[in-house]
Parts: sequence; structure tokens; C-alpha cells
Amino acid sequence: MVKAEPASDAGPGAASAPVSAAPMLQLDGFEGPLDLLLDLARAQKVDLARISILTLVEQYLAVVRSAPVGLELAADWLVMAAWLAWLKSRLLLPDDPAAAEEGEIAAEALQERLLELSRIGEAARWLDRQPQLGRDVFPRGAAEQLREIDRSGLSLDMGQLLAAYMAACRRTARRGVYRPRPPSFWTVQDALERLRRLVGDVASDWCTLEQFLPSPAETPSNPHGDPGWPRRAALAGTLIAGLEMAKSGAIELRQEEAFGPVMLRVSESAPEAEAA
Amino acid sequence: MSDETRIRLVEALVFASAEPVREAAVADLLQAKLGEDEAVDARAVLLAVQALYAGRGVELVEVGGGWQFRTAADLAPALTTVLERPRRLPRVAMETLAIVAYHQPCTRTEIEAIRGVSLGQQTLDQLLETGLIVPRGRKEVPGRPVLWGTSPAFLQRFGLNHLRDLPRREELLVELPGAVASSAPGRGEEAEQGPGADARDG
Amino acid sequence: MSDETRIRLVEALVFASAEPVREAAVADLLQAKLGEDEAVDARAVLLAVQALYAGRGVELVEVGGGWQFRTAADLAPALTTVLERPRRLPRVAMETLAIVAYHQPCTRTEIEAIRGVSLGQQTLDQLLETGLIVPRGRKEVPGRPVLWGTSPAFLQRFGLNHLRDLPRREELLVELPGAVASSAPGRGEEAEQGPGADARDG
Repeated sequence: MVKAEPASDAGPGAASAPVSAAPMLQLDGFEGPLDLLLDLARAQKVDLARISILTLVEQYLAVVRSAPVGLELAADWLVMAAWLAWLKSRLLLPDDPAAAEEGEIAAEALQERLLELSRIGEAARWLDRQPQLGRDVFPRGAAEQLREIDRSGLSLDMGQLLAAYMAACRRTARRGVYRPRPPSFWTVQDALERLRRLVGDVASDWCTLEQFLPSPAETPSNPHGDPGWPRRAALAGTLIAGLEMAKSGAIELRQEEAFGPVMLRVSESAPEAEAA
Repeated sequence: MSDETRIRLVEALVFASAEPVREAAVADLLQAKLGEDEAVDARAVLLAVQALYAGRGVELVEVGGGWQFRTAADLAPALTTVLERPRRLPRVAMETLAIVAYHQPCTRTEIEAIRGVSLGQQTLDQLLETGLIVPRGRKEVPGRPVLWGTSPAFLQRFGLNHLRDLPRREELLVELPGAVASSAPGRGEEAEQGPGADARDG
Repeated sequence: MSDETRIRLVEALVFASAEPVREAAVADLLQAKLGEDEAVDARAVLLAVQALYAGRGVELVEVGGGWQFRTAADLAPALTTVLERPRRLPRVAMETLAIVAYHQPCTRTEIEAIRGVSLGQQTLDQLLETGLIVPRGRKEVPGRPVLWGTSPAFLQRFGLNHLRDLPRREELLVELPGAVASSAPGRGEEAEQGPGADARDG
């Protein structure tokens, strides 16, 4: 937001801007009340340390009263106006020495604040006048990396060596353990062979299926789990083999009751069927 | 090692880097090349390099505690037509920066007290983004507000070697009555900085 | 514009640019400064800048279709700091080295039996290159395979006086026999090992 013309006349370079022009100012052109006060003080064109606080107060209050924005003024403008009005009353009408002194101290404090703000403004302008890196002066655009990475060396330590050895040993050790043979049981194929071999010799009369089971020595051993498994697997295998042979008519099977012993004998008409 | 060789070596070292090179690094390089017996005066060599570049398009300057080659300031208008330049900082940001520079470490409240207005978030963001101010601990008062100070980037940006290279407060004061009465007109920046002509920060 | 100014401008432009500056860009800059009437010889100015830097620690060189400042070739080695970033041996090589250390002298087949996987020629070459292992004769079996052992360099690199200073195998692998009995099946490594990879722990 740029202020109206009279305001720019009030700048430090302006020769004789009448203070009366101040009411034309748009207050929000200033960075707060202090900024305006400083501007007004500068317009007095004396050493900031010797400005007339009374005149300054008059000017400020005049500006604020006539500000086009009226009551919509921001709080800090109003607070400053109230404070300045109080200050003016102390300076004009010192009803007692203590109040007069109070007013003078407040006036000095205001003066000091204006001085500091003015110094800061000057410092900011000084900074802005410096050739700034990236704005006025530039560093080397393409910096050179004078650095070389040598990766020819070897980083070795005992910990690594030992860890590697242990890892290698563990891997093979574990492999020996984790590779159990799949349990091999007495298969139907085995049972079929055994039945065919034995059935003619033994089973002209009814015998139990158990009689045809392999001996424990013939049964493949199973290192894992229940030691009864191989036996039961052999029984199952033999039963299936028996069913198979019964289907082809080579033998007959019989079971009197559920879960009772399964009986087996060579079929009457076996030889032909067996041959087929 | 001849003086000429030393100068070339230091010149190349500083030139290669985009960042300021510390004098100690220059001394280390020279010492390594010379051996332990010979005395090394890194500063003398740096000054010789500086002299060599005086008046050239590129200059050797001492900034932020190190040495850096930079383009000459007077070439800025021509160069900035081809080189990308960042936006300039608005007046509010510059003033806030000046307060931090002179009053550091200081809290946000202290900054606001001096300017008499509250410090906008945008301004703070701008200063932090540019890396010109950094937090420097907390003030041990209720609320433990952050204390702000200027960064090394601040020194580099404004071509200062130390914070003490800033104008002294009294110098700023001395300029003031003058600034009011006869403030160096003719200075381009001066005119546009006048409080009357200033554009407000967003 | 004086020749001097042109030279300074071009010098600064090339200095501040992140990429090599093309002659056309230099010509554009000069033309903008000179106005359309004056003739511009960008190359002549660049050559003048180059001459200015002749014999200095920094040189103006033409690279990749543009111009750029570079550290003088004779100084680069002196300024280059070499950073040693030792590499680690790959795991395979480390395991092989460890097996050789504990089982030496041993053949490739023996190493493979212990690691449970075949040993690539590349790994063996790598280890030979480091000088950490050396051949120690041949085993008198069919094929007469080379026997491998560790070198004196091996002892040195690991800070050992003798091979017997290595922790004993039993000290390292106390938990192994237990592991054999109780380790659960179904571990990740198990799956990746083909049935053929089965090997006896020698």
C-alpha cells in the first residue's frame, strides 16, 4: 500500500512539508504507531534527542483523530493515542511535582524508543546497501570437489573373521540336522508283493491279516515321532493290498464285526484270476 | 617453495571452493607442502592473492571468518540479468534482521517492543528460510521463549567478517541528525527507503 | 564499454555460473550491454580472460561446449585430499578366508564342503589379490588339488602373532552340538538350499 502524496512529502528528504498535511496519511501505510511517531519526529527536523514531545503528541493525536479509517483503527493505535493523551496531560498540567517527573520520565522513554527505532531503521538501510551475496555478488558457481575417494584399502577385523567362520559352520551344521529323511513306511506296493508271495503257502484256510505283516526288522524304522507308526502303516498297507487282491478275486476277505480282526483266505477260484 | 607457487596454490584452493575457506585450512595446506621446519604465513599469502585480484571481475574477500572469491559488486547490474537472483528482503524483514543483529540474542517480544508492532509470521518465515537467523537457546523466564541470533549465513550474505564489522550503534546515531536534516541525498537507496515512500510488507 | 570492463564482466559471468558458459551466452551478455550497433566478439574476450589467467593457480578452459574455470592441472594433485574409504570383503570371501584360516591347508573342495555351497573362482581370485591366502602345495589325491593356507600378511592384518592365537573352534562354537539336536526346522536359509547342496561337516 502506498500512501497519498502528502505523506511522501513528509519523508526525510522533503524540505518543508507542513505538518498539517499529516491528517491525509493513511495510517496503515506505517508499521505501527511508533513508525508514524518517528516519521512525525523527523518532520520536526531537529535532532531526535531534542524533539518536542508535546508537538509530537499533538501531531499524532491530530492524525489519529482525522484518520479516514476512524474508529476502525487497530487497537495498538488507540492504545498509543490514549497513552500519548495521558503523557500530554502530565507534561502540560503537572498538578504536582511527582506527576511532572513521571511525565518527563515517560517522555524520555518515548524519545529513547524513537531513537532506537531510528537506529534500527538506519542499520537496516546500511545492511541493505551492502553488496549482498546472491543479490549483488556471487560465489563460484561450479565449485570443484578436490577430493578423491580411495577404496583400495581393506577393512578387516577379527570380529568379522570369526563371525564369518561361525556363520559358515552353523550353516552346514544346521543343514545336517534339518534334513531328515521323509519317514518311509511299509508301502502298499511292499504289502502286495509280500501278500502274493505268502498267501499261497499259508492261507488255504482263514487266517488273520496280521499274520502277513512284515517282521519289525523288515519294517522301515522311523526316528521321528511315535514308534508305533511303522506298525500301523504296515497294517494299513497290507489291508489295502488285501482289498486289491480281493477285488481281482485272488483272495477272500471277511470281518465279523466293526474293528474286529480281518480274516483272509485264498479264493476257491483263485488260480485263474491270479493268472489273469 | 617459491612465493609464486604459494600464491598459486592458495589461489587455487580458495577458488575451488564455493564456501569461504578458513585461514587455518590455508595454513594447513601450506604447512603440509612446506614441511614442518618452514614458517607459514597464510594471511600474507592470502593478502597477496587478494592484491592480485584487486580491480578484477572476481575479488577475494574476507567474510564470515573465511576467505572467498566473489564477483565484483559493481558488476551486479550486468550479471543479474543473466544470473538468477533471489527476491530482496522487504523492509520489515530487514528491520527485524537489524534488531536481531544488534540485540542478539533476543526474544520475539523484545523485537516487537522495539518496532512497536507485532512480528508477522511471514517475516519470521522469510528470515528462517533464508537461514539468516537461528535459534540460540531459550530465555530463562516464564514461557522460556526462544532467543534469536544471526547465523554465519548472515555474515556471508552481507559480506561481514565478524559481527563487530557492523556499524557501531553510535555511528548509526551520528548519521541520524544528518539523515534528518541533510541525509545524503543522491544515494539511490536512500530515497526509496524513505519512510514515506515505503511499501508495506504484505 | 572498455575492453577492461568486458573482460571483467565475462570473467565474473564464467566464475559465477554453475555450468560451463557457452560462447553464445557470453555474446548475448555483451550485446545487451553494448547495444545493437556495436560488434561483439565473445571469443576474443574469452581468450583475453584466458590469457589473464595463464600461469595462475586457476585456468579458463573450454570444456563440453562451454568455458569454465578449473584448478590448474599441475596443482590439482597437491590440493586433492585423498579420503581412504577401505572396503569390506564380501561375506563369501570373508567366510572362505575364515575357513582357510581354521582348516589350512585345505582344498577348494574342502572349503565348499564346509560352506555348503560351491566356491566361485571370483571369490578365490579376490582373496589371492589381497594376499591374505597363498597356495601351500598340493594334496596327493587324484587331481592333485591346490592346498590353501593363510599368508604372513593375514597374521599382520589381524594383529596375530601365530595362527594358534585364533580362538579355538570349540571356544567359538560351544553351542553347536546343542544346535544340532534342538534347532527348529523351517528356518529361512533352509529353503534356499537345494537338495544337492547337502554337505557333510568335515
